[in-house]
Amino acid sequence: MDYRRDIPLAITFLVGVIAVMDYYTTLKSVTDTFTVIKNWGVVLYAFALGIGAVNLFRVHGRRISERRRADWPFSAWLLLMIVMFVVVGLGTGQFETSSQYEWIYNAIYLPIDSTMYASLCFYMSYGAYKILRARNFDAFLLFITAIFVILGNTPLFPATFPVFFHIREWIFGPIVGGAYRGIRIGIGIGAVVLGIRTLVGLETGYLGRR
Amino acid sequence: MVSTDPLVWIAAFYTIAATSYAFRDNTIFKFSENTFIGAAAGHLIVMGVKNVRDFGWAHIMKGEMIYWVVFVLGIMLYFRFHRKYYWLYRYPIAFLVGNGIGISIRAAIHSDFIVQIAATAGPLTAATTFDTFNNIILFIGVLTALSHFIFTFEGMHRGTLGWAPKIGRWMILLALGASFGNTVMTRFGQYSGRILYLVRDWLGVVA
Amino acid sequence: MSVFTEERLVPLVAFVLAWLATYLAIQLGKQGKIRIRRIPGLDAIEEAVGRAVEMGRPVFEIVGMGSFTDIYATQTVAGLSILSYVATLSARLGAKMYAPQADVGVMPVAIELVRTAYTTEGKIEELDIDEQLPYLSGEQFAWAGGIIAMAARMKPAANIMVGPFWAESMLFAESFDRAGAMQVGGTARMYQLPFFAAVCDYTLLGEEVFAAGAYVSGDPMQVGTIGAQDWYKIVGFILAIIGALLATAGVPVIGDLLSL
Amino acid sequence: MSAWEKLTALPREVVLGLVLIAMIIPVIRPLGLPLMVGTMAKDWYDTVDALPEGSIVLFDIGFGAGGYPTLGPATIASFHQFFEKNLKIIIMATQVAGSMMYPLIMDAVNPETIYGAVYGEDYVFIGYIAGTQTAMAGVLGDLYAIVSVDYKGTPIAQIPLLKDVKGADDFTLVAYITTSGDIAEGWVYQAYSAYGKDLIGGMLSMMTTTMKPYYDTGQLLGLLDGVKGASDMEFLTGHPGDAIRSSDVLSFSQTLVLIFIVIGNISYFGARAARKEEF
Repeated sequence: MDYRRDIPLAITFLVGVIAVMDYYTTLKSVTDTFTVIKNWGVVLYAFALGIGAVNLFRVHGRRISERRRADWPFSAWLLLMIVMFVVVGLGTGQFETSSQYEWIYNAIYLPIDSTMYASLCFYMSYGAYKILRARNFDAFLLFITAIFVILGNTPLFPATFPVFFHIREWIFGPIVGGAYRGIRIGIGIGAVVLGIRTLVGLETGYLGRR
Repeated sequence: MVSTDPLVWIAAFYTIAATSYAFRDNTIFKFSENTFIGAAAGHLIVMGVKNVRDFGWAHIMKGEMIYWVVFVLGIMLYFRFHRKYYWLYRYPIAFLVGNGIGISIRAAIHSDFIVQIAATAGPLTAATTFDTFNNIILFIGVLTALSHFIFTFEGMHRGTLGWAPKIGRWMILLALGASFGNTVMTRFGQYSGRILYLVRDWLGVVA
Repeated sequence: MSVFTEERLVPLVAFVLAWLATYLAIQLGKQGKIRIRRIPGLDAIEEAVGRAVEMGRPVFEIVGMGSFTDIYATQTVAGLSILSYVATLSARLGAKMYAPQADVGVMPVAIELVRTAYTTEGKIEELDIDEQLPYLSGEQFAWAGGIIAMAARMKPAANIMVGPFWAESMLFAESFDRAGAMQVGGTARMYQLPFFAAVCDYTLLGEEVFAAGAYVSGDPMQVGTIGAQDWYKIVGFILAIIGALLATAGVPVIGDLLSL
Repeated sequence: MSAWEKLTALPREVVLGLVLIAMIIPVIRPLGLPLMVGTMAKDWYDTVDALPEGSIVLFDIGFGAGGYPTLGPATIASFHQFFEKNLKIIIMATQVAGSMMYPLIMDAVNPETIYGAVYGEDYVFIGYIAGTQTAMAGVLGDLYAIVSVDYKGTPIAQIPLLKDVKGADDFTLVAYITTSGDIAEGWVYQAYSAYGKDLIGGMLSMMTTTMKPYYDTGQLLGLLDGVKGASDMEFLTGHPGDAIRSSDVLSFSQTLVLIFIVIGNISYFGARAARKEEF
């Protein structure tokens, strides 16, 4: 019995089975136990939120100390950002509800986060111009519905020809409804079987290195 | 009337900086990317500490001493960085993985399989012939897409049912086209919000 | 009131059968009784590596930014099986393979797989790990920028991207297309699949990634798992057909049974 | 370079500049086009409209800054309907930045002045709870066992609205708007499957196809399809806002994308045909 691997695998199995029994049985003891597990789970997930920052301090701290790479000042700025958000967040005692914290969030975090993924619209446009070609039958099929959905999503066209709106609604009916139900069944079964493999200890990637 | 609020000016700067990568990789973008990674990690800590206080420490204050066990498990999470005792981190992670998987797959078998098959096993005919036509197309879509993802059953790919996976692939590609169209709308819809911010809230060109 | 929740008997039966099916299928997988059909995507990969040899230009193999501890771990594992397959083909046919890395946990495993592949093909002296499997970055846009620079410099003839991918997939596809590379893509992240399908010469759709990984690795657990999933899909397939025909004839027995 | 290839030879900066211009013009000069409401958004609206006055809704802010430009307006429009119908709203956040979205949404909706809603009696925010599905099952299972204070730190025993809310049975409807697939699916598993509640969900439009099977099988009674769903809700609730303005931007920018696709393929097939003639 290797207490470094077998006990954690036993914990995973036990907690997983209690969660399943809470769903399929009406035993009060199981439900009460799982309520405690849920509450503990929330606290543990909260504890885990800091792991990213510790990892960043290790990686970027090394970059600053070694100064090998030319961009080490960016690493210093990154760590300074972590410290600033934590100091302002915890300093006032009101956490994220203090006006100072709302200020730095809305001035710094919100604009970058909302813009970075939105700016992918530029790549898509350039991609449409340079590489999106109906080069084979697969891509041709994809383009038929893509173009009609874009037409339906562009208010200019349904406003002038309402048929484009109804074509889009129809595509999202049987075409999307059918294929994606088949895909969803596949994803669901895949998640269940993989989940079972993990609960019984056949899938141990989450334990990290040997 | 151009905004005089420093918050809006900083937000406008970062909005432009985060967009600049699309044009060409540059140091201003690298600066905003590193700002974002740091801010995000800092925010996680703030919300983590608040959650530990409200959902953990509150219980200890009410006298439930058992919650000290949770605090110890929480600290053990950080042993993953320790050279020798990294394996201690496996105990809390095992608890989270067991909880996370158990709570999810217990219902997935119902929502993703039973309910979906029950719905497909419904009547094909409907009130109008158009609805019946749609039901049949949806029915074919589900079954052929499903057959495309069957890999260990030879009979499904040769002989009588050989055509099913091929049509399944076509139906999937048609559906992916709709997903592509909607992704275009997502990106443009999101960025239009930022353009609105720059033109209205920052430059005040529009009311 | 019985121990079992009243309205969840059918999901309970399905759930318990899933445990049995998984166990049974993995045993059958170990005895080699479950075989995965040839995945067309693998033929496209072979054609891509062949093209790289003919044109004397490199082939890129990208596993993506996933790690072993995130929820996309299984896609990374399947991607690594494809990496091992491409490394074997490259060693055998004499193509120069590059596999830039993004995750510090995945990288050592990737290096091990590639070294094993080249050793079994007796070509270990042709392999230069540092040059062919460089670590670029763990951050998304820095990782994308690194690969784009490599692609522009080396003008690869083929690019194989199988694993978990995020928004950077569009950047890769654009850069490799500009370099004139034949592209084979595969991911089970549904939001990125449309881009792969629109841009790659061949695309492994969703679960085909896992089947291709299992086919190539031959690992009984992966093969068994796919077998267990197939049994459920076949049962679902049959229940749906019978149910629909009966329901259309006015006897919705299957639908009612399942919603018991 | 043949004439065909010249079609797609515009430098990157020019192409992206065109896209930028195509987005700025409609913001400055709105088109004000008529809007056709989608069935999925109409179902969301009708589901809420059918609720009797005073029903308690559990709402999850499942997005952060990354989704705010389109899901912010969707949430604002939804809240207008909740308050107009005099419903009680218990708000939570399963996304870590959801609690930063709450003040922005409340500033835009302004329930105190417009609807005379009182915090603590008509609506309450219990803040971000970590753990995604664990948080969902925790709140639906036994609210008092998991939550002890609201987002400002006020003990929930002192909040009148939460006095007789113990768990799932006390909620009439569960609603969420999110950018995350885990949260979108998580609520189907916990609210619908585990606790049998009526459920409506809003999400980025790129997620709509993967979530549609739940809508088709009645597990989601209504679905807000990103900016399209947001503008539909703004139209239905009579509170035009940023989503409808974004629709004008879509008209220009997506037309440009269609033009690019057509030009791109003409250039591709033209060049290919020309090359075939040479051999």
